[in-house]
Order: sequence, then C-alpha cells, then structure tokens
Amino acid sequence: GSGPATEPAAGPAANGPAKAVLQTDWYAQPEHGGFYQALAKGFYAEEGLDVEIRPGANMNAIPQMVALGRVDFALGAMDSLVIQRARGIPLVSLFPYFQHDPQCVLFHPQSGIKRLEDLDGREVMFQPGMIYTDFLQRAMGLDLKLLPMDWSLARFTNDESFVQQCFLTSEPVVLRRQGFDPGVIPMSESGFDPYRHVYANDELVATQPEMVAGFIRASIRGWRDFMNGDPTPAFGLIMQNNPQQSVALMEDTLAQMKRHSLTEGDVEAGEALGQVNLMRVRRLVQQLDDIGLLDRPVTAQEIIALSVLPASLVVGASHGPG
Amino acid sequence: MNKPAAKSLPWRALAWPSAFGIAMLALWYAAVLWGGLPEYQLPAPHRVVAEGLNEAPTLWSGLLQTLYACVLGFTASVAGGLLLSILLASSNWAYQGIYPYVLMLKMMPIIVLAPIIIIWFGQGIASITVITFLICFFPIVANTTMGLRSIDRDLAALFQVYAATPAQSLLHLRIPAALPYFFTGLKVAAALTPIGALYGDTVAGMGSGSQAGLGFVVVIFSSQLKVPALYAAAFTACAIGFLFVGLVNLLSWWALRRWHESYLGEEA
Amino acid sequence: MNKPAAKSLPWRALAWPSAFGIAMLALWYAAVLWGGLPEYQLPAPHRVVAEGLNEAPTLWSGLLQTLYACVLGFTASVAGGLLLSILLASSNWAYQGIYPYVLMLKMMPIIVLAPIIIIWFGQGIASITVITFLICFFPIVANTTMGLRSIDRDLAALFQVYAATPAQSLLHLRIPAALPYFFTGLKVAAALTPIGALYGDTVAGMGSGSQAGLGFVVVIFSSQLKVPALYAAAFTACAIGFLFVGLVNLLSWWALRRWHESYLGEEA
Amino acid sequence: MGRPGLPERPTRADAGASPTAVAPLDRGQPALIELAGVGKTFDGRTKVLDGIDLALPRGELLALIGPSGCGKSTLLKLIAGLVRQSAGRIVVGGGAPAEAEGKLGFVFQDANLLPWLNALDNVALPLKLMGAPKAKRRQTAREMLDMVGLSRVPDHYPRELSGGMRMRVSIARALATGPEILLLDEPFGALDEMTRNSLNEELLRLREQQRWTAVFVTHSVSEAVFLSSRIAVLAANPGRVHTTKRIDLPFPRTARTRELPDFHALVAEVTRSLHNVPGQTA
Amino acid sequence: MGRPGLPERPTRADAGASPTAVAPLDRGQPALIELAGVGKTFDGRTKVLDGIDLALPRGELLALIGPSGCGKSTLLKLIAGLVRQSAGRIVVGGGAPAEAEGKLGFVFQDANLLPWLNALDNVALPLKLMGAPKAKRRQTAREMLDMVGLSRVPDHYPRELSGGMRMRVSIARALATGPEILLLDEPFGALDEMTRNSLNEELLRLREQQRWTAVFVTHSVSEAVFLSSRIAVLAANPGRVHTTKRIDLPFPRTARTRELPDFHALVAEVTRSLHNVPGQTA
Ligand SMILES: Nc1ncnc2c1ncn2[C@@H]1O[C@H](COP(=O)(O)OP(=O)(O)OP(=O)(O)O)[C@@H](O)[C@H]1O
Ligand SMILES: Nc1ncnc2c1ncn2[C@@H]1O[C@H](COP(=O)(O)OP(=O)(O)OP(=O)(O)O)[C@@H](O)[C@H]1O
Ligand SMILES: [Mg+2]
Ligand SMILES: [Mg+2]
Repeated sequence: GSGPATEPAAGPAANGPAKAVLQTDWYAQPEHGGFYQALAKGFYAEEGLDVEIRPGANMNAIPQMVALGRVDFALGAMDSLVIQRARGIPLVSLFPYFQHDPQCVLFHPQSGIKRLEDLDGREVMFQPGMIYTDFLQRAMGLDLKLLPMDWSLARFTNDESFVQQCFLTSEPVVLRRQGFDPGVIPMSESGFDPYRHVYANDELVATQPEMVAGFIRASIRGWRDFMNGDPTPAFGLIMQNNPQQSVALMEDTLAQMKRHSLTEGDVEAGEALGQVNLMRVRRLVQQLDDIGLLDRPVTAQEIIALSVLPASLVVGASHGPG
Repeated sequence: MNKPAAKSLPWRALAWPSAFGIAMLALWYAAVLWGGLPEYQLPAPHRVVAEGLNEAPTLWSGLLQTLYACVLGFTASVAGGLLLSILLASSNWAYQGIYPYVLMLKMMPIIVLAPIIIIWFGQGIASITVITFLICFFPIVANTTMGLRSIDRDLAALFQVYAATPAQSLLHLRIPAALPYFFTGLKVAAALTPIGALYGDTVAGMGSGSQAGLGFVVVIFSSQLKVPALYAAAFTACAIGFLFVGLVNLLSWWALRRWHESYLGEEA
Repeated sequence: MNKPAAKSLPWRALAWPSAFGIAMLALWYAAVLWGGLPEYQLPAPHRVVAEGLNEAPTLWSGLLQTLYACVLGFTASVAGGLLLSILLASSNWAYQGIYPYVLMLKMMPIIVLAPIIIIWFGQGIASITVITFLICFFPIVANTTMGLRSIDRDLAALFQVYAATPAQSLLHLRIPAALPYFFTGLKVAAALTPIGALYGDTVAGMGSGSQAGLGFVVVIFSSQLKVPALYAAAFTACAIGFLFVGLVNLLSWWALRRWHESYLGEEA
Repeated sequence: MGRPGLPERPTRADAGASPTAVAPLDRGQPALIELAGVGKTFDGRTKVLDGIDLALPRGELLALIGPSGCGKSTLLKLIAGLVRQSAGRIVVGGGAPAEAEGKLGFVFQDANLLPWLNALDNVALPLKLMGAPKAKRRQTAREMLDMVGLSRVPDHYPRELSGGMRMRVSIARALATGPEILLLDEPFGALDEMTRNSLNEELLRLREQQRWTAVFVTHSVSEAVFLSSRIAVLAANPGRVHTTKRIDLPFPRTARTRELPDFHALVAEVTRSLHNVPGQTA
Repeated sequence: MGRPGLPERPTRADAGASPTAVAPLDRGQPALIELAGVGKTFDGRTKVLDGIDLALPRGELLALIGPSGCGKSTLLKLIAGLVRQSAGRIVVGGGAPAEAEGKLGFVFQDANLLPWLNALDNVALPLKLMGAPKAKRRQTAREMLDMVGLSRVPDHYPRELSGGMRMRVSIARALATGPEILLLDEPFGALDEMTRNSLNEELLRLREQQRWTAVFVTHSVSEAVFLSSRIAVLAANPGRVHTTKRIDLPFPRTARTRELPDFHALVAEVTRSLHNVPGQTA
C-alpha cells in the first residue's frame, strides 16, 4: 500500500472504494432489481465497492469481456458457463440470483400445448444457441423446427399457433396488458434446470477474493431487500436507466417474480436465495456431457467459486471444501 | 427532358415528393381501415404520430444519441473511405493486393467482429462509431475507387505532359473527375448511416438513460409490442438518414452543378 | 500507370493478393503468438482451419442454404434495382416523387420490417430473400440511376436527332453508358449479399437441420463461444461474397474491356 | 468511287429521276426549312443569335460561314430541334423542328461516336433506330464506311481511330439513313485536303441519289463555294446573317469545277465579304 | 496585338536577345528532338508508323502534313512520351521523352479541357502545376486568353464555349507556360480563316519571345509553309516520312509573307508532293 500509514491497508477503503462493473444481460428491468436495490441503498458502498451496473443487449460479447477483465461481473445462465469452462475459458460462477431459469415457452392456449413434449414437430422461435434447445432435441428427442428469436412479439400476436421462447416475467406481462392470455411453461420442467447466476473470471476471484465476497454479500442483501422490502429505490434507478419501464409494469413483473419464487426457489425443498446445490450442478454437467456439448469433463469445484461463496450457501458437497 | 432544372436548388421539387407522400398516406389508411390488421400489426398513421409525441422525450434523447453516433460514423466513413480509395487507386499492386481484404472486412458479419470491437473500443460510442464505419465505408470506397480509375485518357495525358506530380494529378484531375462517383457512394453511405448506428447501438451501445440511442428504443418498443411507438422510432431514424442524404445532395449539387451532366439542363 | 493490363483477364493478378494474404497470415500468427490473446479472442489460423474441418458438415449445409438465399436475394436485387433505376431515371416526377420513398424503405431498420415481411412471406427462404433484397438493392439503384442520368449531352442529342424512342434510348444509349456505374453498384451489392443473407437468416430463417443457413450457424457458434469455428463460418460467408464479387468483376470486364477507361491500358 | 447500292431515301418515290433535274433550285416551292427572326440567348445573359431570317427550299445546299463562336453550331442545333430558340419562329418540313427528327442526318462538330460500338456499328446505329433489318444495316454501313475510305477498319473502336477517321465515321453515319435534311457541322475540318476534296465530290455524287436539303458549316470558303447552292456569311456578337450569296455554278460539280474561273471569282468574292464581317473575335 | 508581359520561358536567360537572331536555324547544333528508325504498332496488329527518322535542332518549326490516319498524332504523342515506340530510338532534350515532360506544351487534337474549370482556370492549370504564384497565374492566363481573342469569356465553362473557342483555350493553355518544346495537333483546324491567320501571326510573334522548338500538325499547306522552317510530308499505311522540305522564307514572317511569290511557289510545291503521297485513304 502506498497510502498514508494512518490506516491499516487491509480494507479496500485504503484507496477509496474499489471500482467494479456489473454487466447485465438486457436493458434495465426488475429482473435485475436486487442489484439496483443494493446500489440504490448503498449496500455495495458499505462493502467498499463502487459498482457500476451496465445494461446492454449484446449477449454474445459478454463472456469474452468478463474473461478478459473488461467487466468484473456479469449475469447469465450456468449452463453456458459450464460449456465455456469446458472450452478452457476461465469463468467461474459466483452465486445464483435465480434458483431456476425463468426461460419459458410461450404459446396460445388454443394451440393445445400442455407439456413440453407437445412441442414435438412444431415450429418454435428460440434464441439460437440456447442450450435448452439442444436438451429438448437430444435428451428428450423432440423434433423442433427452430426459428431464430427476433425479440419481438409481433408474430406471436399474429399467429395462434405460434410458439416462442419468453422470459417468465417479461413477455407474458406485456401480452396480458394487451389483452392476451398466453400459456407459459418453464423450460426447467424438462428436467434441465440451470441456475441463473452472477459470474466472474478466475483471476478476479483469485486476486481480489475480498472484493468479490463483498460483492456477493451486498448483492444477496440487495435481492433480499428488493423481494421482501420496499422495491422503490431499485425501481427509481431502473426507470432512470430505462425510461421504458413504468412503476406499474415493474410491479407486475415483480409480482410474477414473487409468484414463481424466482430468487428463493422451492423453499420447502430446501432451496434459498443465493444457494448453490452442488448436486444440481453435477447433474447439470452430466446432462450437458450426455448431449455432447462439453469439450472435456468439468467438476463442480471448477465451476463454482467456492473460495468466496459463504459456506452457508453451498449444499450438496459430497467431497471437497464445504 | 428528364433532367432537373439546372443551376437552381430545386425547392419546387418538394411538390412531387409531397404528392406521393399523400398518396402513400392514403394507401396506408386504406390498409388500416380495410386490411383488418390490429394496431400491433399495422398502426394507423395518426396513432404513430400520437405515440411518437407520447414518447417524445425518449425518442428525442435517442435521436440525439444516435445522431451523434451517425455524425461520428459518417465522418469516419467518409474520411476513411476516401483515404482508402486513394490508396487503392494509387497503384496496381495496392488495388490488387488490398482490395480483396477490404472486401473481406466488409463481408465479415458484424456479429463476429463485435466482440473484438467491444474489447478494443469499449462499450459505447466508440464501438458504435466503428460499427457504423464498417457498415458505411464500403460504398464510398467502391465508388470512389471506380471514379479515380476511370480518368479520361486524354486528360491524364495532359497532366503527364505537364509533369504533374501524383499529388497534383490526384488533387486537380482524379478527385474532381471522380466526384460524381464519390457523391453516389456518399449517398449510399448516408442512407446506411442510421441503420449502422442503430445496429451498433444494439450491439455495442449502453442501454441506459441518456446514453441509449434509437437502437435501444427500437429494441425495447419491439419487445414490448409498442408498435405505433416502434414505427415512430423508425421514422425518427429515417429522419436522420434524410438529413444526411440531404446534406450529400446539397454538397453534390454545389460541386457538380456547373459541369456535370446529371445537373445540366438539356440545352447548351 | 495504374491500370490493369487491358483486354486479358488478369489471372496474373492473383500474385498480389496472394502476397498480401501471406503477409496478413504472418501478421495474424504474430498477433496470436505475441499478442497474448486467448483463443476465444483471437484463434490461430490453423485452429480456424481445424475447427472449420471439424464442423465441415454444418458449415457445408449452412453454405448451401445461404448460397441459395444469396443467389435469390442477389438476383432479386439486380432485377428489382435495375427496374427501379429505370423507373427513377425515366422522368423527373418519378425521380423526385419516388426516390425519397425508396430511400425510406432502405433506411427502415429491418427489425421493424421483419415482422411484416415474415407475416407476408412466411418464415424461410422467401423472407430471407426479401431481407437480402432490402439490404442489397439500394447501391444498385443509387449507382444505376446516377449512371442513367449522366448521359453525355451530345450523345443524347444524337439519339434525339434520330427520333429514338425512349425504349431505344434506354437500350442503346443510357444502359450502355450507365454500365460503369451499374457495375460499381453491383459490386457493392455483391459484397453486401452474404451479410444480407446471414442477417435474413437470423431474422427469418429456419434453424433446424438442413434448413439452417450460415447466419444460424454463426449465431450458435458465437453464443457458444466456439470462436475458431465462428471464424471458419465467417470465412465461409466471405467465400460466397467473393464468388459474387468475382462474378460481377468478370461480367464487368467482359462488358467494359473494349471501351471503358477503367479497363484500358495507358496507350492509345 | 461511285458505288452501287447506296441507300436511297425510303420516303421519296421519285428517287429514280434524272440526277440533273435536282440541280436547278425549286425557287417557287415553299421553303422546307424556314427561320424567321430567330434569336437565341443562353442563360438569359449571352445573346448568341439575333434576328436570323433564312428560308431553304427543298434541295438547297446552304453553307454557313463565319467567325469562330458566332453561332453556327447553335443555328444547326436550332434547326434540328436540339436547342429551343429564345425568339422567332422555326419551321422544318411544315412543322416544328422536333417533328422533323428522324428525317435528319446530323454530323456534329465533334465526331460524337458511341465509345462502346465499333466503327461499323456506329454507322449502323441510326439504321437500327429506324428498324432496318440486320443484314441491310450491315450492308449499308459497310458501303458508307467504304465511301469515306474506312473499309479497312470496321471493327475499330472510336478510341482506336484517328481524329479524322472518327469524323469520317460520323459522316458515314449521317448519310447512312438517306436523310431528307442533312445538317453538317464542319464535317471535313479535320481532314487533309485530298481526303477532303474527294469526300466533297463523293457527297455531291451521293446527293444526286439521295436529294437531301443540307445546311453545312465550314471554315473553308472554297469548300463552301464548291458544295453549296447558297452561302450565308454570319457576323458575330450577336450572330446574324451578314450577307448571303447564291452560288450558281452548274450541277453536277466535279473536281473540274474547281478549275473554273467562276469558281475562283466566287471564292474571292466570298472571302472579301468575310473580311468585312464585323465581330471577328481574334 | 503584340501585348506586353507575355510569359517568357523561365529556363532561358537570353530571352531578351533580338528577335531576328532566332530566325536562322542553328544547324550545327545537336538536335533537340531526334527520332531514329521509330516505329509504332498497336496491339501487335496495326503497324501505324515505320522507320521514322527526324532530327530537330533547337528552334526548328517542323510541320507535319499527311493523309488522315497516317500517324501524325501518334508521332506527336511519341515525342511527348505519351505513347511508347515499338521500334527505334527517341531522344528529346538529350534524354528519353518522358524526361522532357514539364518543358512541353501540347495542344491535343481535341481541345481536352477540364470540364470542371472555366476557361481562365483551364489556361492557368499548367502554371498551377508548375507552382506559379496565384496572381502571376491569373495574369498570364488572362493575357493568353486575350491573345487568342477570348478575353470576354474567362468564366465560361468548356460546355459553354463553341468548338473553335475551346481549341483556342487549349492553345492559350499550351503557350501559357512558355514551353521549350511545343507540340500542336491541328491547333487551328476548327477556326475560320481570319481567326486562323491572325493566330498564326500571333504565334510567330510569340515565338520571338519564347523561342520554342515546335512540331505541329496541320492539314493546311499554306499554314504549314507560313509557320514552319521545315515541312515533313508523311505517307500512310504505315506512316513514314515521304519527303521533307525546308522552308527558307525569312523570319519574322507577317501577313505580308503570304503575298510573296516564294510563298506561293512553296505552297504549290508542297501540295504537289502531297498529291504524290501513297496511302491516301479516301
Ligand atoms: N489504340 C489503337 N489501336 C489500334 N489502332 C490505333 C490506335 N490508336 C491509333 N490507331 C491507328 O493509328 C493510325 C494513326 O492514328 P493517328 O491518330 O496518329 O492519325 P493522324 O495522322 O493523326 O490522323 P488524323 O489526321 O485523322 O488525325 C490510325 O490508322 C488509327 O486507326
Ligand atoms: N450553354 C451556353 N452558355 C453560354 N454560352 C453558350 C452556351 N453554348 C454556346 N454558347 C455561346 O454561344 C456562342 C456560339 O456558339 P457556337 O458553338 O454556336 O459557335 P460556332 O459558330 O459554332 O463557333 P465555332 O466555329 O467555334 O464552332 C459562343 O460564343 C458560345 O460561347
Ligand atoms: Mg461550332
Ligand atoms: Mg490526328
């Protein structure tokens, strides 16, 4: 430390708050609420962090930006990270902020779809490269005629047989406001059930474990506060970043998030906010390996940043550090 | 018989576009009224206007941001395109050796280049400018190069007789002679500019607050099925394009009106 | 001094591109070796080749699919662009009245038009063709229109003296005279074609099995961070572009070699 | 050099009449080309022609002669309907100049060839525009090229021809259709004296078959006297008719005509009046 | 019309010497322009020039005369280094033709003006290329335009000029730099006789100040005799020197020269030798 010796150089406060960038996976929306809440209420600052939340629609460059340290943290689905890890890209999962991926199938009730198996032989508009697609096709043997996702609802509203991917909390809300009553089935019902998580690169975890741990603590605190407390501070920041959000819309979304218990998962089954179950992770790895998406086998220990994750949040450790 | 009036800026020329515009509008209304399409499929023109006004603050800040990106991207395309053309037209080996790689750069899908661009230039205006440049520069290069290589043999001989340096030939012969081609390329580039900036915005933009351009607005409106507002945003983007094309036309008129066939009346 | 050899197809001309290609490859390797970039950022050339071979079946079927879309889209652009240019250059009112709307069509973000296109033309090759057309046709229109409007006044007078019908003037004067512009526009359109088809693929394509074009392949490789394979796919798309540009160059050489400055040697 | 099968004007039935019958000017006839008080101002600033009165009966061969820039080319273009007059009235063949298009042959001051056609195709072009069948077109074009001494270079492109050769292609093109009215803007200016004289004679020979009415510009007084039935000497700034002189040398004229004392007297007279023209620019 | 301040060739110090001192040809001097066995074949098929031997001492005024298409323009371009010979050797000013560029003035057969510059700027162009300061450029260009009788139209663009006016701009441009070597390709062909004669005289007057060595093409034998110190008559197919004729009329020559009996005798003699030239194409 080159700072004045009046303070112990241990804390990040020695050189002012540590800067950190969180790259989200879309424009600002309540699905990122916990992070905005943590920012708005100063939870990050309390951990000595100066966090910038950076929205964007550019999904494809984000893992590379994290791997190269251009941003510190990013949001994503754990299945992608497993595949990337297997490809030798040094990314690790920090903690899940959604216990189950809110990725769903959206359809009109008239289409007669009741289960994911009913998609067999149909045209579906999915984001190309979404790993669910491979699972549905290869593990479940469904015959899907894939259309690339265009991030619009125009065709859905025009065609009663149209089926597309959606985010549990987004498109259905928009559609209900337009007077539709769409059917929704979470993709995780397929049995392929990745977490939605925050990830970083190996180097950051290795060199600044304190900062990362602080970020995790503050984020989880933010999420807890956002889901159970008053979401207004986060709403304020979100609207400031994305004028297209309105309080009403955000409340609808939040209600959906609560209804589906996105952050806490199935509490009765022992799931909790921020918790990672290594059994689930192993199953996920196994499933990915079974459908041939892994270049090499990877272990749960490689994928999860156990060194910075509070032990209380890790379950299912059959061996290795707890 | 089909040349624009020589020498005077065709303000009168607004008559025909207006007439056609009214006809298109009528057609549009007819489609809305009798086509039986719901508003989220094809909104009526007045609804587009209304929603546009409704979303005016968003559109306005998006417009400013995208306009900024367009100005930077277009300027970069013009400067870069011109320099590249001069290099390409300067010698056979440059033309044969470099052109294929310029083409390759042009043909590389942006989605492939985007990660590299963002890593190098960071998320935000710099990357958007680069993407806009990549989308816009090629028409300028292709046209200007063709123009620079189509020099009248006799005029070239004249410059040779007077032992003009390559720089003099370029400045006094090749560039003036290439102007009609250059402006044609410029017009194409101008029309591509808002598209490039919008696309750049969705790929490399910061989707927050005052830094969100029209690309962001378009994506959000589209995902929220705000179709009239989406159309308003698209027309806003078109307005930028018209601004650029208009500027290019003005420049082209100013540079060519005295001598180029495309601006001369039938007489003389 | 910087004109290609007249009259003979420049097979020799492969020398310079090859030399530059080798230099670029060396540079690429240097960047990989000393730039310290990981493979997911910049894969070594041989890795691209290896992964390309590895994914050969996917690339091959994507190539065929995209090539098909390119052929359709390019043909549509050429035919549509040519017809539109002739219409635009046929009279002042058409030019002034229609050009702005052609421009507007060009400047409309595809993301806005895509839903309408898909509703009208259905998912698949028809819509991809339309999107490719929308991306490619404008350079042809802008260039050909400029060419058709830049007719030498004296030659126009000659045709007037012989009471040539508008169709005759078009066929025997305006079109031949506009060829240098037309081919320049064609070259730009050819370079845009694979981009258009790829983009159309990601917007309106079918992503399964043999119907998945390179656009789909690129998006998937990109989202899975299969970077060497991604580069291989991008180069495959470039190959289509080169095929088209090469064809255009051949055609242009054939049509212009006897008389246009850009193909004449310095003598005579 | 009188070749068989030169194209005949398709619109006239009496092409077989005795050649000499053409020579006396049909002065009683209404004028085929008539200009009355014609003026031309460019861009509202440059007054180029002013008060031009000219009447050409059918069969007339009018030579225009005058200082550089006096408006000769402009006058030809007015008659061809390529430029619209600012003042006065122009009647060609009983109607507006534009209506006479298609009956015209025009040799422009520059050769004005299509760069993408070879010599033969350039000559054949007007025949193509008139819908002549391909074989006929090629045959006529070949004969015309032959007449102007270019039978060896039918496949040369304009850029491969010398300046004089280009002008001769242009002359061949204008004559190929057997036009009713022939407008020639310094057609022989780029040619050497021998080629020029022989083409002059060829032209008059052709006239006996084709019987066009012609207006031609020349800077050579002797050429004007040799070819024309009337000479108009123009003055410049603004261009106007200074004098006209009827040339009553008998038709048919041949190389011998140039040796007549009358010929020399006329050349001298026209030269004199040319020297008196005001508005010489140099 | 002899104007003050005409541009002097900047490379010669003795420009102030008595004009008449130029007239006698410096026959002892080594040739400034020398062609030995020069041939030119286009595309390996068309033999245009063959075995041309010519040597021009400094100060020579060589007229080229010959049938259309015999290779006169090609010969000028060879001397200017614009076209490379297929056979033989060309030395200009002691080196290859290309090295002499910049000391040349060239009037092309077509006016060859830049369409985007007006008359004045077209004339000033070579001065600009030589780096003359702007004021000097404009002054010289104005004087030159004045000399060719175009002082009224400095701001006209080429398309607003008549054919003859365009040629005169081109002549003014070639003279503006006071070149060491002047190559003129039918410079006066598009001009009426009076303008032509007066420009001929102007040219000779200018030569007394600028002292260029010139090769010029003309189709007018009397112009050739009037202007030149030697005439080369070319034959065609392939182009070769048929005869050369020294013109020993005394300098300075004026309008009076045309009235000398010697003048007429020379014109008649050259015309005769021209008539004997083989390869006439028409
Ligand atoms: N690029 C070329 N290819 C083939 N032949 C050519 C080319 N350029 C010129 N020629 C031929 O060279 C010959 C001489 O041309 P050049 O222009 O020198 O003639 P010229 O003596 O100047 O004739 P003119 O008096 O008509 O101007 C002509 O027969 C012409 O056809
Ligand atoms: N577009 C124009 N604008 C202005 N002036 C013009 C235009 N076209 C021609 N002129 C002027 O008209 C005058 C006559 O031109 P024209 O070509 O008819 O002359 P000409 O008698 O044929 O001369 P030449 O013998 O040199 O060919 C010239 O002074 C020229 O400057
Ligand atoms: Mg004229
Ligand atoms: Mg010549």
